[in-house]
Amino acid sequence: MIDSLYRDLIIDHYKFPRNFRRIESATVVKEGDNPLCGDKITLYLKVENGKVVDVSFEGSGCAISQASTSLLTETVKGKQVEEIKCIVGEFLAMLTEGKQPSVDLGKLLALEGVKNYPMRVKCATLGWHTLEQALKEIG
Amino acid sequence: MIDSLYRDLIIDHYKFPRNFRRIESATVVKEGDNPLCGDKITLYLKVENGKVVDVSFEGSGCAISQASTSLLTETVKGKQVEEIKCIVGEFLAMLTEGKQPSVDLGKLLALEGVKNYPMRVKCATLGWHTLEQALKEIG
Amino acid sequence: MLYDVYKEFPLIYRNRGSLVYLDNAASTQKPSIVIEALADFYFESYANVHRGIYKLAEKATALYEEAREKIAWFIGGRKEEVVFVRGTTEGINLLAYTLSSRLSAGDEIVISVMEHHSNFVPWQIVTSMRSLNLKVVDITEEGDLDWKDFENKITEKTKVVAITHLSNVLGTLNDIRKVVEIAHSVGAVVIVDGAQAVARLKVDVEELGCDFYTFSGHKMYGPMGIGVLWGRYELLEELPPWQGGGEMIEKVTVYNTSFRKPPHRFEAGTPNVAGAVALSKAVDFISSVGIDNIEAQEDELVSYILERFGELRWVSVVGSPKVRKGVVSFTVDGVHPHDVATILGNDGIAIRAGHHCAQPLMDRLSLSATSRISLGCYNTKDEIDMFFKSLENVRKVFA
Amino acid sequence: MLYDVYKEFPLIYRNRGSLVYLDNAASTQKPSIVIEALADFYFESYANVHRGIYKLAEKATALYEEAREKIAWFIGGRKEEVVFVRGTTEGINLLAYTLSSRLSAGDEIVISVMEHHSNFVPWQIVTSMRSLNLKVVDITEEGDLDWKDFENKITEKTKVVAITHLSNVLGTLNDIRKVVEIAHSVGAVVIVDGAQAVARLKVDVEELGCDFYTFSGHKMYGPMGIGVLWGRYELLEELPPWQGGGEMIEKVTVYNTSFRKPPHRFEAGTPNVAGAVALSKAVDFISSVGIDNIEAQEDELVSYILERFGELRWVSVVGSPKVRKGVVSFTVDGVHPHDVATILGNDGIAIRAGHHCAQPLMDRLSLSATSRISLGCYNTKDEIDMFFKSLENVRKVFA
Ligand SMILES: Cc1ncc(COP(=O)(O)O)c(C=O)c1O
Ligand SMILES: Cc1ncc(COP(=O)(O)O)c(C=O)c1O
Repeated sequence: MIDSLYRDLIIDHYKFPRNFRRIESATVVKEGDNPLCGDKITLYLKVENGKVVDVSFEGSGCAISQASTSLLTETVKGKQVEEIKCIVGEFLAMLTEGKQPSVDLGKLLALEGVKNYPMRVKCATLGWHTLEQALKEIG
Repeated sequence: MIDSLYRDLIIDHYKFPRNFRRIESATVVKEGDNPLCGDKITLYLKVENGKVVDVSFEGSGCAISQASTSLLTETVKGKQVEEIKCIVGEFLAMLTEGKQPSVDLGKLLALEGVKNYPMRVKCATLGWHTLEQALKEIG
Repeated sequence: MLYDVYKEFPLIYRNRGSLVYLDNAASTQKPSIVIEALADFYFESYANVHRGIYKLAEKATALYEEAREKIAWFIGGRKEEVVFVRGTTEGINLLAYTLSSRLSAGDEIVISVMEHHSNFVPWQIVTSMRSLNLKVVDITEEGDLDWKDFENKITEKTKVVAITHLSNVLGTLNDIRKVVEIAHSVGAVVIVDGAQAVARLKVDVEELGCDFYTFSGHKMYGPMGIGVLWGRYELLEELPPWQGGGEMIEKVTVYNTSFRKPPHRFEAGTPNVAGAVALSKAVDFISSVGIDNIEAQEDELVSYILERFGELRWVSVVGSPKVRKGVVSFTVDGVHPHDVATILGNDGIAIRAGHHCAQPLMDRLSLSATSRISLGCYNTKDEIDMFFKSLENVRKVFA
Repeated sequence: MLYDVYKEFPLIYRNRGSLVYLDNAASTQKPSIVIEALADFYFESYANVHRGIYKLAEKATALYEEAREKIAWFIGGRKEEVVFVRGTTEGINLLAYTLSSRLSAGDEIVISVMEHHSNFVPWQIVTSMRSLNLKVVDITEEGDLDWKDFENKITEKTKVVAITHLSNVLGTLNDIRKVVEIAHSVGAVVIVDGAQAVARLKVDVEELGCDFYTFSGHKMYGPMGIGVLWGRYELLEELPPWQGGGEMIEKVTVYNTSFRKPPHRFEAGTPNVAGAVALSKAVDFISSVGIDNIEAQEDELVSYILERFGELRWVSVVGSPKVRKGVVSFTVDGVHPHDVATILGNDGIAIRAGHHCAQPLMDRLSLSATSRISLGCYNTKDEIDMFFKSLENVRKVFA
């Protein structure tokens, strides 16, 4: 069962986080944290004409929070803001309400196992809630 | 069993309290109350040459507290302070520690049944604790 | 009539015939499902809540939060508006300390003379600490709130009105909607002491319109050591914390702390999870019997009690409020209430005698004490008859 | 070794093999006699206490006061010095509010950086309310109190010193007699947070010489919702009341109230009688096993744990205090403590991970979190072996 949580892909993204850097010319920079467990991230988004042309993050915390955010950056890069909003909604619904996603979440499905660990759901959603806030800011 | 508490003598002393009056020329006047249950008494003692020559009380409250104080006045009148102290000790020990009295408490034995009603012991001892305080004051 | 409810209460059932329990305003007995829920929690699911990353802790946390939800449902509030406290007393103290910290000298707090000490003393403490004015609304001769006096006492300076829903001495059911209307007209918040109401009639905080509502588990067939403070979320959010400790913080540094949102802000330290879980079973119990059925039965018994008392010239019933629920105080001519209770107690009839933690009311009524019958859902007409039979003994002893 | 004690704990016994409970610093499991005492109280003796004039109320009152006596005996205090509270957190809050009300701006409160939030946040709240100074004593690299810093921080203005007996993160046992000696030399009162100590070693308040000692029932094999504040009678007598309500008053008039003597002055409202009675059974349990035996067994297991950790290069134990009791925090290289706890939890090993309500200590240690093993009397060497076996899984997952 533990393997359904710590899939190889998660461990890989934890050890080798993708897009782990600052973007100096970011359109929006957003911080997120789970004060109760200490996970922290900073998300950088560069948006042009309604499209996320670059995205990155920095942060520290558990494998789930960091890998989830790393996967997030891979997922959203190059996508339209509207499409991203949809993915965020589907992803959060999958983890917090146990809903079957209606779009193909691809690699993100590797995080589905988190829903069986209620105390860890917040770790997996941290980056995504931060992204939600960031997208709100750019309107 | 209830008859062992409300003996005829108790009811009689409640309805017709003895020495229920003020003593204007009292040597010592002492008030006592059980704030938790509202029983109140004022004890008047007139002492001459180490002897209680007159004693009386005023007050209000339950049958036990009033009858016990009424009996008290009957008991101590005309007695030496030292002898009274001994009676007070024996009486309180009988009710609070369940001790057999080593002197003859006479009518006061009518109050022995109170010891089976722990919530009422304070009623029966109110007058006696007040007397104790009063005797301390005259030294 | 709820003839068989008593069977669900082991202590009542087993002692049937030798015990008539009529001291429900002090505390109610517990149905099996409450006692068993308590034991089961310790047997099956025990762990501390919050932040434990293992199955038992997850289970305990889920049970605790489900209990909160159940209680919110029971009183018509929202889950995040339900703060677990020890009981009514703690609920009122929490409000007295936190609300008063926002007030200025000269501001007024209005209570009524029929309040229980728990809705008197905390206000006395904080008003004297902060130079606030405590104003006490009178009652009518019948034992209802004196509305004229109430309107007079409410001014632009009134910031808090704290009133009992149901008097534990007079049985008076206060019209909370009217209280709210008057208090809100000057912008005061309304706190309702629901200790006696919540197990006797349907309580819906939205319908009442009050701002805070607090009650004790042990008076509603639940366990001791747990109670509820409900508050409107916007108001709870504005209140500072009271007790500090674990669970209520967001981030602590050596000299500074940020606090969590309600309800957690007000639940410092390890909560009484077992108590909360068992309390939610008490809610299940009440719901399964039907609070309206309980109310109807208690109403019927109250009428019967008043009728029987009416036949006895040597007994006076205290107060005759417009709406009376579940509680009847009385005095016996020439016999002190403690003696009444002792003699009844000796016959296995458990009633309460004394000031009922309402000394200001006693003073107002010029009484030092009363005897009191208070009903629970398991009481029956037979038991009332046993009470009256024993009351004759009181008479005999003091004949 | 206390081989068979685990049989008295139904939850532990039934789950043997599939659950290794090593989160005892958060809360301990309960022996049958405690759970049964709780249920029995509700089944057999239930009533509210104080002033009920019938058999059940007399019985409940007697049980409550006997529980107080038993607890006084357990810690070497006097019955009238034992105040029942919800837990350690409430005990410290009560002291923070009442003691600080007697202090003047500029007076100092001294705590240590290893305190639990419950011994941090209340002092932050009251010091900021009353312009007092909060001073925080540092620890040494090993995790002991820094005595030099302690002596420096204590001045003539120090009025209160509040220190944990046993750290819930480092396992450090503090030398309370030494704390008392230094604090008393400037006339400060000493409060000891005994939450972690009281189930792990013999506590005798007279021997310690402290002025207040507080602890939680649920961490010493007792139920939730009940705890103890012990204080020297002369000091309790001087303190004003904190919460107001029933049971703590002597006489209430509309505008004025006189209060009862301790301990009742500090017990407003209906107390958790069932909790107190069951807690006294936890004392019976501890006494029958022998607190010295529990200490010896936990000491032995701690040594074994440290030895095993010593063999693992990828694990760091947090702190190496001079005297350690029952608690070992650690970190695994490259793996976050929450991930450690999740993987162990999946194997049925219940440990805690996080800041353990000690964020200032975490900051001091430059850690955001640790994993923590904490022992109870029922833990065995086999269980420790199971823990270490599961710890290898952590390594494998993150290989
Ligand atoms: C050292 C210490 N102090 C105080 C507390 C708080 O105890 P409670 O949550 O029972 O009030 C704890 C437990 O969490 C603790 O470990
Ligand atoms: C009307 C009323 N308010 C408050 C209380 C206090 O409740 P508790 O003692 O459970 O805090 C009581 C019960 O004694 C009561 O009857």
